[in-house]
Amino acid sequence: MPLMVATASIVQFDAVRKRYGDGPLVLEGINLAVAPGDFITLIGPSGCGKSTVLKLVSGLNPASEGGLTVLGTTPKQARDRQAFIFQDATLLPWHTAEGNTELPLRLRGVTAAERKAKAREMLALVGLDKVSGYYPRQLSGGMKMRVSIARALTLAPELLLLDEPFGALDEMTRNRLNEELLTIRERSRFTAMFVTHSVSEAVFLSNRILVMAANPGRIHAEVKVEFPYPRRADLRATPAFQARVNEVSRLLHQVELPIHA
Amino acid sequence: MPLMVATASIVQFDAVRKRYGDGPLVLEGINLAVAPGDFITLIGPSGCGKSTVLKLVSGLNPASEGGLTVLGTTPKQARDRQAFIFQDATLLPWHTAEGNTELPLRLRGVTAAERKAKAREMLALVGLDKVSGYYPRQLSGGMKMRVSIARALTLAPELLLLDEPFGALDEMTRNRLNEELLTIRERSRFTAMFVTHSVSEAVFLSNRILVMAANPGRIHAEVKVEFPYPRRADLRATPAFQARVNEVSRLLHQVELPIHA
Amino acid sequence: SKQTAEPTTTAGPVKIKFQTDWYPQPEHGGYYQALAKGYYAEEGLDVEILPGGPNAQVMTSVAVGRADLGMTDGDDVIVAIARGVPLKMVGAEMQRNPQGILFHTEHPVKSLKDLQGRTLMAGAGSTWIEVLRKKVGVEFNLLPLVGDLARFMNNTEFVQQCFVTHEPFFARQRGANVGTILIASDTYEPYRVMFTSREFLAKHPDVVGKFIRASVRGWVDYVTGDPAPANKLLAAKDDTMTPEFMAYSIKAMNDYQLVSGDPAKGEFAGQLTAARLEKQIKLLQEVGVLDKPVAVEDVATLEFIPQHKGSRDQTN
Amino acid sequence: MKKTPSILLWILPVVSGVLFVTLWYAVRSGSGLQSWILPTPGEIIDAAWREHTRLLRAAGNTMVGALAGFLLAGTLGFATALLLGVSRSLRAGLYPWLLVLQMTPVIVLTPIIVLWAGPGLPGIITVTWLISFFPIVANMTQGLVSTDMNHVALFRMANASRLQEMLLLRVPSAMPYYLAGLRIAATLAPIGAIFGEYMVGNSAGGSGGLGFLVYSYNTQIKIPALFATALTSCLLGFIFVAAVSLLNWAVLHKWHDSYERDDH
Amino acid sequence: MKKTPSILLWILPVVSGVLFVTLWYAVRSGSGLQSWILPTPGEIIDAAWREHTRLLRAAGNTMVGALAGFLLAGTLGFATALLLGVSRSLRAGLYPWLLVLQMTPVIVLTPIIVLWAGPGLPGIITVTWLISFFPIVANMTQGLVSTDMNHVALFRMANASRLQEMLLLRVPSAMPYYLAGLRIAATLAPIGAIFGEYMVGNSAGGSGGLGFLVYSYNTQIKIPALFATALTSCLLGFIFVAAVSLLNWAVLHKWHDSYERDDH
Ligand SMILES: Nc1ncnc2c1ncn2[C@@H]1O[C@H](COP(=O)(O)OP(=O)(O)OP(=O)(O)O)[C@@H](O)[C@H]1O
Ligand SMILES: Nc1ncnc2c1ncn2[C@@H]1O[C@H](COP(=O)(O)OP(=O)(O)OP(=O)(O)O)[C@@H](O)[C@H]1O
Ligand SMILES: [Mg+2]
Ligand SMILES: [Mg+2]
Repeated sequence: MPLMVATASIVQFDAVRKRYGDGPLVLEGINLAVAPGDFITLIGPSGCGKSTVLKLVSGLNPASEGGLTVLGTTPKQARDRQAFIFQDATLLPWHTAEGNTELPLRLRGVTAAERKAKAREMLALVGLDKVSGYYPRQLSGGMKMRVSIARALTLAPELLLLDEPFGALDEMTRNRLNEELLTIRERSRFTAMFVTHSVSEAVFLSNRILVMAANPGRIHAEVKVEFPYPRRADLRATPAFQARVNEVSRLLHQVELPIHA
Repeated sequence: MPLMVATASIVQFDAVRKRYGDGPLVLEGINLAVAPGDFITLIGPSGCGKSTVLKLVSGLNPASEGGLTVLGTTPKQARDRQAFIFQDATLLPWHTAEGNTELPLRLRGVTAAERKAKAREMLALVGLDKVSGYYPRQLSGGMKMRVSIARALTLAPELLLLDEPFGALDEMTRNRLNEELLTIRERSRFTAMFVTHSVSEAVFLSNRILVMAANPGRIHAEVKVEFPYPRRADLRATPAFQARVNEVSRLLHQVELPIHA
Repeated sequence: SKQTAEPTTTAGPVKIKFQTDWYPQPEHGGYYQALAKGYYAEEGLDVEILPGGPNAQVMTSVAVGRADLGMTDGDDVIVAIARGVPLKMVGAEMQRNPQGILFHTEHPVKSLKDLQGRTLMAGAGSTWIEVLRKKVGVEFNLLPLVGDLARFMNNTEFVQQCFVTHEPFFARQRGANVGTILIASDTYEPYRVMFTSREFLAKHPDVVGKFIRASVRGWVDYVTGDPAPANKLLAAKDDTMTPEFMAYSIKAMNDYQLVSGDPAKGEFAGQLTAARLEKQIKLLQEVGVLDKPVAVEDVATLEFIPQHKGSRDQTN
Repeated sequence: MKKTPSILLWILPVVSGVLFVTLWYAVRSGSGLQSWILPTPGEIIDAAWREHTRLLRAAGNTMVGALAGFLLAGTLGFATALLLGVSRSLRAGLYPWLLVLQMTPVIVLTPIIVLWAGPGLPGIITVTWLISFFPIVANMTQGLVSTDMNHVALFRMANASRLQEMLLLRVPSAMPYYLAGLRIAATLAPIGAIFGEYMVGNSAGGSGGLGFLVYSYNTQIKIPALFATALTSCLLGFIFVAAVSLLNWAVLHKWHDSYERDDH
Repeated sequence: MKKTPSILLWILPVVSGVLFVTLWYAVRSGSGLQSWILPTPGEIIDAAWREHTRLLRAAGNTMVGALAGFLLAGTLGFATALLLGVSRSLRAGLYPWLLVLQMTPVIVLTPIIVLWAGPGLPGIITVTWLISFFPIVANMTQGLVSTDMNHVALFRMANASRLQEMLLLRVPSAMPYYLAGLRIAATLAPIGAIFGEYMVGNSAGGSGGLGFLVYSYNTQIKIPALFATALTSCLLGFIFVAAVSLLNWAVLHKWHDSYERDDH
């Protein structure tokens, strides 16, 4: 495991353990240092604790044991410099797609005109400019998720937490949004913690991939992906890319086999 | 488009059009005959109307125009012979995983002991036997979806509608459940209409793949996948399999490009 | 409607129910005295006195046969009968209604005319209010009567409806200097009456007669003799009732000649006269409470009214 | 809920109305009840017509108290629930006293109300408010604490202030609860005002409302007129209920599941 | 909602209680109010002690009526809401008449209640029921129509009968609404019974309840005792509210967001 100097880390886990209430141990001895500019992907079997890791970083749930600092402070205090794309779209049913998208800006007191412009821009980015006036119940599953992505991107966070944001999208849209995400990152240089079940997505986006194992959740192995940013779509076709994909898949096999044995 | 004799079809669309309320046209001129034993996959860009097609078949929403028969009768009357796995897990928050799983059996008046046994069996199949007493809010995203799959499988429907059931799952679990699904199908011989964003999943499971285009939603092309059932996991590694995957991907490119242009 | 009275042919007392208009209080003392001293038993009656309350529905109770006889304000019974409730008055309980005006002596009400322009707490819709407005010609501001004396106690200009036999005692006990004036006057002389349903009257005139006789006897005994037997019963029903209060109440009944009436005018306990009823009906019509006339014979029967001498004899 | 043709929604109350009136007449004739216990609908309408000037004037007076009390309950109930919703500590400290306020019989408070608010209209408004306040508070508070925790997490992550979380999240999501409370209050407002007229009302300047009429008709045993007064009070109530239903529609129909038609 | 240490939840009502009592004394001395308008808490407790046998006996009597009326309202309210929830047509046909029942001043119905239910306890129970019934119906009905349409779709697909949809889906998901209605009814039950004692009660056989005491303390100007009676009525109410809170916890804590602690 890489261990960086704590002060330089964006996120620092030291022997973190987590259980919900008096339930079983969900995370065991997590040690992790996320450096500025890292794009870290968590990948692993369903229920292994990926979402939980992101929730600890966001401060939505506290760690049960161990030390955790985010952006040099506590998770909760670092909140105004983070954004979180939840596993569920979590749209407010009484706002339209546009109203939902501009919500974080509204909470920050941005003027109506400015946030409307920004919301429209982000909705266009995710291909939803035509349905900005739809209420959530009128949107398809993938459309809802895209609104939620647009919403998180209206902010310019230093740390972006993404929990399977592209899971409900078709491959084309998914790939395109992958590329958009990296483009935005070129501009605003955020650090990312990302959860996905798609190995190729993980390899395309990240510089570090953490393969997690379950029962209790723990980091099984780390894979470094050294392709330089900015990455272009044609990277996916290279043998080096495929090699990384195979490596991660092999690691996943190791952690997954015991569960369903 | 293949056109079979109506009486033999499990599902028969004749020039079906759909709009919600007075909104824009969502589905245009859908013609489709699903034969007994078909495993049909709908694939296409987000918002193209895949979920809508399944909802029409289920009778949850009525077609605006055109003729639609399901299992030789109206969609609503055919309901006791169908099961639907929704895009969202749609678990009842006041029931445990087990309570949610046995719900359809309970609605059919199956005895407590019998449905408990069945629920446990299905939960074990999706790898959730250890958490059968958890409430939905204690489950991870993928776990919720697996409960929902287990729930649908407790019934032995003639027609199974599946709306991205495996989208929130890791590849291993997903592959394993794909295989389980085909195994169950060997036993109970249901006809399936399936929505996914994964081309390889589509090819592995289906005998027919419908590639849909959006704005308005329509069937762009159909790909037949003639690999005989039962299919084994190692099918995925064959060149023939890869060829089908490439064919479907190419068709998807055709329908997707215009949208984000 | 079912009647509880059985034909008197069988041995043993006749069971009847008598409905009062309020919780047990000295204003019902005569009935309890008759009960305690065995006057009802002497007549062969087994009387159950049903207590009332703020919404006692006395007339309804009697009309539908839940009780056999009842008591309440005379003009209410007249109005009810005029509106078709099948009742009939059979005797007077008091010659005058104890209803009065309670005032602080700092701002006295010497005659009803003094109410002009003042704020009065009283039961809206009461006949006497219409009489004051339309016959006496005083105008005042009306507050609904809730039953609390707190506002009265807090404000010496406040005047409120009361029973002269009741509220003044408690107000004085709390240190207020209060006076009362009876609402009944030469213009308006309401009885408090006993009544029964027409059906019961037709079936059991004998029972009615016996009940009236024993009740009037009880009343006379209660206000002139030793009230202890009735008071004991009352205190058992409501333990907030003190001997001092009951003594006060009885004294007020005597001071205002409520039960006995004014002998100078030929009045006596239990009496109802056709002339006074006639006058009352006319008055009710004049002030608009009654919209059509009603005959005295229809509202009351005088056949059970005890003779003055007779009632005095009984008390001896 | 199956879709019902909207014409049925107009016809059914009429049908049930006809049934109701028939039943009424049946009860009257079957049970031997008389006019002074249960007047027939015909007698009531007769009386309403005869007394209509008086009834209308009284209804106008009562309406003023009912409306003011209702609006006060609606706004103060909303505000109080916000206060209670802000923190568990405030809830723990304040809720018991609200309960005490709600559960103290009004008659005990009457002298204080008259003293502080004054008799007549101010007192009537206070009583109406007292009676319709708590259902709103109780419902709105339940609504505020029932917010979807995923939405709360969203606001927490956006670093929303306590106030923003309250106003932009909890309040909108509590709307169905608030409106159900408001609907209860709407039915309570006219009877609250009538009760208030009973307790602290005052007939000065012809300001007697339906409460006065109820009292007088009752004492004077004008039973059909009494029922006509009750009818008038119901009609007042229907105005309030209709207003709340309209508000309910305006606030919820675009997004809430209670307005979701499954068939488009 | 931030997590509050549970000790605070016990201390805060005490603190607010102390504040309340202090305020009370301040109002008393500051405003020159007298004991017969606003007795001090000390005087009230004194009176409560002096009158405790009487109060307890009366409270017992009132409790019987309140409890029976409350249970009746809780069950009939539930059943009625089910009926209303079954179809829009039934709702359209029945709801207006329920509103009429709720909005008719009780005094108008008193003679009928006395006639049909009988005076004393049966009448008191009827009045209590009348008063606490509608909040339950209104809330539960709103709850039944607010069911998540995705869940309804699930039931439709499973070919659930109307009854199953009602009992296994709509009813459980309406529980937070029902319980909020029950909580309102809990506060209404004791004052409803007291009001009922006023309207249709009698003190026969020593069955005088708190309503009777309110009346007699009032005429006897025993104001501290009157407030002690109000206090007793509040205590009765707290028993009901506590019972509902317990029920609320039992039904909801495992799954409902109102019991979700964000910190584990
Ligand atoms: N609120 C909670 N209370 C109790 N247990 C919980 C809670 N949330 C999650 N868990 C448990 O913690 C474990 C990890 O959950 P988590 O959501 O982190 O998984 P995940 O890796 O994100 O899975 P998925 O890929 O399915 O979303 C699971 O076993 C789950 O049951
Ligand atoms: N209830 C509704 N009211 C109005 N419009 C709707 C409704 N449901 C869906 N739509 C619209 O119908 C179109 C198709 O939606 P549908 O859910 O069928 O898409 P989908 O193919 O399943 O997409 P995804 O892959 O994102 O789930 C979308 O444009 C959506 O906005
Ligand atoms: Mg997760
Ligand atoms: Mg979909």
